Amino acid sequence: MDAIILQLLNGLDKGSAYALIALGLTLIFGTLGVVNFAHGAIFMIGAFCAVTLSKLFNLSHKSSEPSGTDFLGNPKYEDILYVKDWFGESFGAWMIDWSVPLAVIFAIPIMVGLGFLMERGLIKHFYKRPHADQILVTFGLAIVLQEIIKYFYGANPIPTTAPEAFRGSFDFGVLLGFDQNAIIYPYWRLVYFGFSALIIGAVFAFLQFTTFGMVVRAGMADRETVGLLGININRRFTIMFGIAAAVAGLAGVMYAPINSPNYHMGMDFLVLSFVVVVVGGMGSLPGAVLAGFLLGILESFASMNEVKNVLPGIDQIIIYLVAIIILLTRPRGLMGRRGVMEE
Amino acid sequence: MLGLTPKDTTLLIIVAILTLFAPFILNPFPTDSAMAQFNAGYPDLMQRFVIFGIFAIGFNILFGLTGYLSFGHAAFLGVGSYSAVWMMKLLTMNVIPAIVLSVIVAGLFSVVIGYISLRRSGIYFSILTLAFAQMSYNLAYSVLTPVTNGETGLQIALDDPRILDGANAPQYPNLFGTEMNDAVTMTLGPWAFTFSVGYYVCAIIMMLAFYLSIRIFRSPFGMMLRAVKSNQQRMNYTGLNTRPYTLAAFVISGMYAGLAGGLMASMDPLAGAERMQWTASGEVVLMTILGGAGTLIGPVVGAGFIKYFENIFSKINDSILHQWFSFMPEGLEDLLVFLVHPFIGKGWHLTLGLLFMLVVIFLPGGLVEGGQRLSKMFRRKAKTSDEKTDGKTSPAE
Amino acid sequence: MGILEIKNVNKRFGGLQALGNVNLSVAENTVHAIIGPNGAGKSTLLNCLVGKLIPDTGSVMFDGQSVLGRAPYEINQMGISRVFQTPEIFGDLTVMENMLIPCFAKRDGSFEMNALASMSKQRDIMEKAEQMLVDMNMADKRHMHAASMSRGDKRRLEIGMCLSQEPRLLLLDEPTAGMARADTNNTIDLLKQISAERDITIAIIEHDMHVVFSLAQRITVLAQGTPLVEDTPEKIKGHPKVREAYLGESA
Amino acid sequence: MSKYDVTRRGVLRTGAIAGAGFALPTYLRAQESGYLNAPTGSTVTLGFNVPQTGPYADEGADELRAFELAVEHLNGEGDGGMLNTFSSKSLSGSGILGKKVEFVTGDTQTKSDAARASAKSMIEKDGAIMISGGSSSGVAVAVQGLCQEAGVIFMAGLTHSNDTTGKDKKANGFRHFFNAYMSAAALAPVLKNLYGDDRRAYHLTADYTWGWTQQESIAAATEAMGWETVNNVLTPLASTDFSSYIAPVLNSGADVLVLNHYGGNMVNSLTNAVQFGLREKQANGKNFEIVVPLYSELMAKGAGKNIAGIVGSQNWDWKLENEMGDKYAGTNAFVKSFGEKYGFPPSQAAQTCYAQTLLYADAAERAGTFNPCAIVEALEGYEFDGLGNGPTSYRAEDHQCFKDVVVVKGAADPEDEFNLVEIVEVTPVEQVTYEPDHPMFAGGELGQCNPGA
Repeated sequence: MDAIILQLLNGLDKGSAYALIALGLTLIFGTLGVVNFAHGAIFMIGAFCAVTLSKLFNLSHKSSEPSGTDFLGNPKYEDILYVKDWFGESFGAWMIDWSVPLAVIFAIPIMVGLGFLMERGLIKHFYKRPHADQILVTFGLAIVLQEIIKYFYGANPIPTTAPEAFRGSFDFGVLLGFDQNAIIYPYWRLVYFGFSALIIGAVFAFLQFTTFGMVVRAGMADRETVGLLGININRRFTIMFGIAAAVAGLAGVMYAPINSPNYHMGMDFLVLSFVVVVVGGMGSLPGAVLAGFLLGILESFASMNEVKNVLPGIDQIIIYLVAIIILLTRPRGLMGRRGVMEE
Repeated sequence: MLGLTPKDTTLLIIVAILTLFAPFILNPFPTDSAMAQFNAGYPDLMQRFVIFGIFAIGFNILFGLTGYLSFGHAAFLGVGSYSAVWMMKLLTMNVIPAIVLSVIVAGLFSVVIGYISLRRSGIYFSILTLAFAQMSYNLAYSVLTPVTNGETGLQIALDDPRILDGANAPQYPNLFGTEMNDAVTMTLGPWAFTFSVGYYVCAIIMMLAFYLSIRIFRSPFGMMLRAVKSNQQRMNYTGLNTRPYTLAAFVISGMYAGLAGGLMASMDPLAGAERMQWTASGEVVLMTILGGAGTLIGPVVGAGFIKYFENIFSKINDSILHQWFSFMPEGLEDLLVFLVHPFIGKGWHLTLGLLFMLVVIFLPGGLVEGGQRLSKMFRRKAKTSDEKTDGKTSPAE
Repeated sequence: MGILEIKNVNKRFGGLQALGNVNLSVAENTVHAIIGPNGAGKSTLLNCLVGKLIPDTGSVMFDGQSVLGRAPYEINQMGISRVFQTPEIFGDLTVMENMLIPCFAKRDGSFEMNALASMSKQRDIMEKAEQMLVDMNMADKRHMHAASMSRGDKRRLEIGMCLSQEPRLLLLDEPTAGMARADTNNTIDLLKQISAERDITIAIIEHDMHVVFSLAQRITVLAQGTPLVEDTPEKIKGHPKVREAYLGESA
Repeated sequence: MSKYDVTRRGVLRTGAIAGAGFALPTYLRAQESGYLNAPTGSTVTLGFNVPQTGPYADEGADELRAFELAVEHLNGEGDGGMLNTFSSKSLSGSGILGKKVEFVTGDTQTKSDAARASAKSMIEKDGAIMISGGSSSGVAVAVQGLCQEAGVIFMAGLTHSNDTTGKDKKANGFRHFFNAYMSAAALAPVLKNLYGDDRRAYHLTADYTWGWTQQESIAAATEAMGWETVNNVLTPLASTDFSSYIAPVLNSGADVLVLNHYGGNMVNSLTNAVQFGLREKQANGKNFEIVVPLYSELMAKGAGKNIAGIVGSQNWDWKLENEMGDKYAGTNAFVKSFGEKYGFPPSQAAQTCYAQTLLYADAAERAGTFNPCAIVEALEGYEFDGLGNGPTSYRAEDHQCFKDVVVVKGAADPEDEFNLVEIVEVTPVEQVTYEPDHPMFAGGELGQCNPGA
C-alpha cells in the first residue's frame, strides 16, 4: 500500500513536469498551428538560466595574498565572491543559496524575449508552410540552440542546487500512519509539483477569464473568423508564443535542481513531450495536462519491482505502449478535436 | 527504354554514371594536398552514401507520395540488419541470403506495424510509428540482448556455426567468394582512387532500387498514392480503398529500409541498436525533406549531404585548420581558426543544424529545388524565348 | 420500385432529431431534387446514402441492395457517385490524372497492386479518360494542376470524374453553390445534357430554386428532418406547405 | 586472410597504370610490407576515435587532449611527460621508428555504428595504423571487432565492461583501463572496512551489457564478504529521472544503495538518491550508504556536492603520486605537462589514452616494425612501470592490463574543483587479478592477430 502511494506521488510529480512541457507545446500548436521541435530546447535554455544566474552569483576575483598552492605547485589565490563584496557576507550567501528560485524572476523576461524573437524572426514565416517544413526548421533550430549552449557550457551536466531549506525529504508515511521512512519525498520535488500546478492553473485562468485569453481561445477554435472580426490576432499569437516559451523556460528553471542540466536535456524531453501532447489530443490544453499526469503515473508504476518481475522491461516501453493503446482506442487522443493534424 | 519516359531514362542514366564513377568524382583532390580532407571517395563512406540513398528512396515512396510521415522507419533498417547478421552467423557469409532475409523480415515487420499505425493519419500516425520504433530500440538495447547483443551490437564471431560454409569459406561477408572488402586502388599521379567490391554491390542494388522507385512513381499505383496525399475524401468517393494503398506503400518502403539495413550489415557485419533510435528515424526524414520530398532524386541527394557532413566535417580538427591557414600571417591564422573552430570537428552538429534551417527557409522544395532554380536561371539566360509551360506534366521528378 | 429506396430512416445527434421517418423513392433515370430550408436534414440524408453516416433505424436500398454499414468506397463501387458542395478533386494532380483515377477505379476495383505497370500501356484507360476530357470540354487543360483551375472548371472536372465511373446514381450536393450566374447556367446545361444522353439517375440537393426547377423531374421538400411533400416541379411551385416552410424560414 | 585487400589485388592491376603514377600515397603499399596501412613516408598516422558529440563529449575532449599531448611527446616536443619516467627507454622523442607521428580524429557519437564508420574512415581514407580512444564499452567492443577484421591495432580508451577483454576479446585489441571485476575486487575490502560485513545492498543497474557485468561483479564480491543483495533493479538507459527507482529503496530493508550507472545516468541517479535524503537516513540501525563502483572526474563534477562521502573506484587519479608515493611515478610528470598545457589536471580517461599511445609507440619501437602481429607480440606479457599506475603488465591471454586499483571517496568539502574526490586506498594488483578463464570472462576467443594483408 505504502509503495503504491509512493509511486502515485512520484507519478504526480513526474507528470507535472511532463504536463508543463506539453502545455507549452500545445499552446504553440493550438494557437499558431506550428509543430515546434525547438520546444525542448527552450526548456533546456530555461534550465540554463538557472545555471547562468548561479554562475553569475559565483563570479569572483582573486585575493591579493596566496593561500596555498594549486595542483601544479604554483601559488593559488582564494576566490572572493563579488556578491559577498557587494551585498554583505550573509545576504550574498543567501543569494547564492536561493539562486534557483531567483532565476525564475531572471528567466521570465529572457524566455518571453526569446519566444518573441523566435516567433517574429522565424516561426512567423512558417505558418503557411507544411508541417514537415516546420518540423525541419524547428529541429534545426533546436540543434543550433543546444550546440550554442554546449559551446559555452560544455557537454557535462552542471550541478545546480536547491536552496538549503528545501534539501532533504519529507516523511509522508508518518503523516498517514505508516512506518517511518515508508513514504518519503524530497521537498524540492514537492515544490516543483506545487509550482507546476500553479503555472498550469495560471495559464488556464488567463485563457478563461481575460478578454485576451478569450480571443486566443476563439482563435484556436477558428482563426479565420476571429481575423474577420478585425482583431489583430497575429500580435496576440506572438504574445502567446512568448508565454509558451516562458512556461517551458520556467519548467526548466525549476527542474535544474532535480537533475543537473546538460545541453541535450531538451532532446531527451522532446520525444516524450510530443507523445504526451498527442496522447492528450493535438490542440487540447486539458488533454495535454491530463496525459502528462497519466503517463507520469503509469511510468512510475511500471518501474515498480512487482510489475517488472511480471513484465520484464515494461518500464522501457510503457510510455509508448500506452500511447499506442490510447491512439488505437481513441482516434484523436484523450481530448483531441476532429480534423486537427489529421491530414 | 526499360518502360521509362525519355526524361526518366536520362535521369536514370545520369544517376548510373554518377554512381559508377563515384570513386573518381568523390576524390577530386590529390591525396597529399590539404584539401584531401574533403575527399569522400573511400569505400566506407561511398557505401554509406548509396545505402542511405536506398533507405531514403524507400522512405520517399511512403512520405513523398502518400504524405504519411513515419517517425519509425529506422526500426525496419535495424530489423533488417539484425536478420542479416543472424543469417551470416547461422548460415553463410554469402551476402545474398542475408540481404534476402533482411528484406523479408523487414517486410513482415512493416506489415504488422503498418497495419496498426495506418488506422490513424496525420501526426497520430507519426506518433504511432515513433512509439513502435522506440519500443523496438529500447527492448533491443536491454531485454532482447540475447537476440541483439544489446549495447555492443550483434557481431559475427569465429565460433558461429555457419552451417552452409565449408572450412575454407571466407570469414567475411562475400558474394560467392569475392569479399566485400576487396578493393582495387588506382593511382594516377598524386590522385588515388579506390574501387571496392562492396561499394559496387551496393551501387548496383541502389540503381535497381532507384529504377524500381521510378517505375513505382510513374505507375498507376504511384498515381493512386499521390491521390491519397492530395485528397483522401475523393479517393473514398471514387470507389478506392485507401488503406491497402497506404499499407502497400508502407510495406514497400519498409522493405527498402530492410534492404538498406541488410546491405549495411553486409558491408560491415555489425547491427547496433542505435540504428533503431528515433534520431535515426529522424535522420531519414531530414534526408528526404532536405533533398526534396516527393522528387525522385531528392532523397538520395539529401542522404549524401547529411552523411558527408557527419563523416567529413566531424573529422576536421584544429590542427588541420592550422594547416589550411598556415600560409597566412600568424595573427590572422589564429583568428580564422578561432572563427571556424565552432563549426567543425565536435561542432559539426551546429553546422548541420544551421544548414537545415537555411535550406528549409530559402529552399522549401529542398536541395533539388535549389538545383532546379539554378538550372532555370542558366537556361533563362541561355534562351529566354524557349519558355514553355510544358514541364508541368508531373511534379514528381 | 425506384433505384434508390429510403425507408423509415431516423437519425439523432444527441438531443436533435436530424432525420425523422424519412421515406423516399428515386425512380431510375430521372432527375430528383431534394430541397428544403437550412437545417432541414438534406446533408444528413445525403451522408446516410454514401456511407459517411449510419442511420439509427430504417433502411437504404440501392438497386435492391442495402448500402448501410458499407464504407464509402464500397457504396461507390455499387454505382453511386457523389459530387460535393465544394469540388473535391485531386488538387496536386493534373487534370488528366484526375480523370484517370476514376477510370482505374472502374476497371480495377477498389484496390489494385499495379506498382510496376506502365501508365502508357493502359491504352483503354487513357482513351477513356481522354474521351471524357473532350466530353467535358477541357481537353486543352489536361496538363494543368487541378488546383489552379477556376471553380467552374473544378466542378466540371469533378462531374466528369464521377461520370467516367459510369455510375447509375449521381448524387449532387448543391453543385452550384457559390457560383457566378454564368457558371451556374453552364452547370445546369451540362447536367441536362448528361441526363439526356446517359442512362443515369440524378439526385440533387439544392438551394437555388432556379437550378431545381430547370433540372428536376420530381422534387421532395424536406423540413425539420421529414419529407413534407413530393411531387413534380409544377405542383411544388404552388404548394402551400412549401411556401409555408420557406416563408417561415425567411421570416 | 584476404581482408582489406586494398593492396594485394590492387597493385596487380594498377601496375600497368602505375607508370603514370608517382608519389604513391603512403598507405597503399601493404603488400610489400605484409600489413595494412604500412607507413612508407616520413610520417605515421594514428587514429583517435573519441566521442565529440553527445553526453560524453567532454570526456572525449579530455581524451583528445591527452592524445595530442602524447603525440607531442613522441615527436620530441614539450617536456616529454611520462616518457621520462616510463620504464622502457626505447622511445627517444623522434617519433616512432624515426617517423613523425601524425594523427586524425573522429567522432564516435557514443554509438557503435558511428564509431565504426569513423574508425573505418580513418583506416580506409587516412591510412591510420592504430585506432585508440572511446568512452563506453559498447563502442570499444564494436571498434575492437572492426580493427580485428581490418587488421590494425586497437588500443582501447575508457571501457570498463568485463566483456572487452572477456567474451569479446580480440587479438588486435588491448585494454589498459581496468574492468568491472577489478572494481569489485578492489572495493569489497574497503567497503567491509568502512561499513562492516553485515550489510544489505540494493542495486540499481543500467539496463545494458556494461551495467550487468558490473552488477554481477559487485554482487559477487560483496556477497563473498558477507553482504546480502536485497534487490537488483534494472533501469532504462534513456532514463533521466530515477525518482521512481529510488523512492522504494529506503523501505526495502536495504542499508546500502549501489548505483551501477555511468555518465549522465550516474549523475542523475546519484543526485536523485541524495535528494531523497537517503544519506541522512538510518536503516537496520546503520547509516544508509551509497556506493558508485565506477567513478570519473567528470561525473563527480556533474553530480557536484552530492558525491560527498560516496565511495567508488578509479583507474588512476592525478593525486596518486603525491599521496601514495613514488610507486606511482609518472603521475606527476604527466599532470605537470598536461596541467601546464591545458590549465587543469587530467582525468583518468586522459591518462589511459596517453598511456595507451605511449605503450603502442613503445611496442612498435621495440618490435622494429608497425606490423600489428609484431606489436601484439611485443605487448603480450609486457611488464612496465612509470606510467602512473605503478608496475603494470599486459597479460598475454586476454590483453588486459593488471595494475593497482584506486579506491576513492567524494570529498566532503573540496578545496577546488580539481579535488572533488580523495583517495581512500589503493588496492594492490594481486587482489584484483583473476584467472583468464574466470566465469565472468569466459566465452570468446582471442583468435589470431590480423595484419590486414
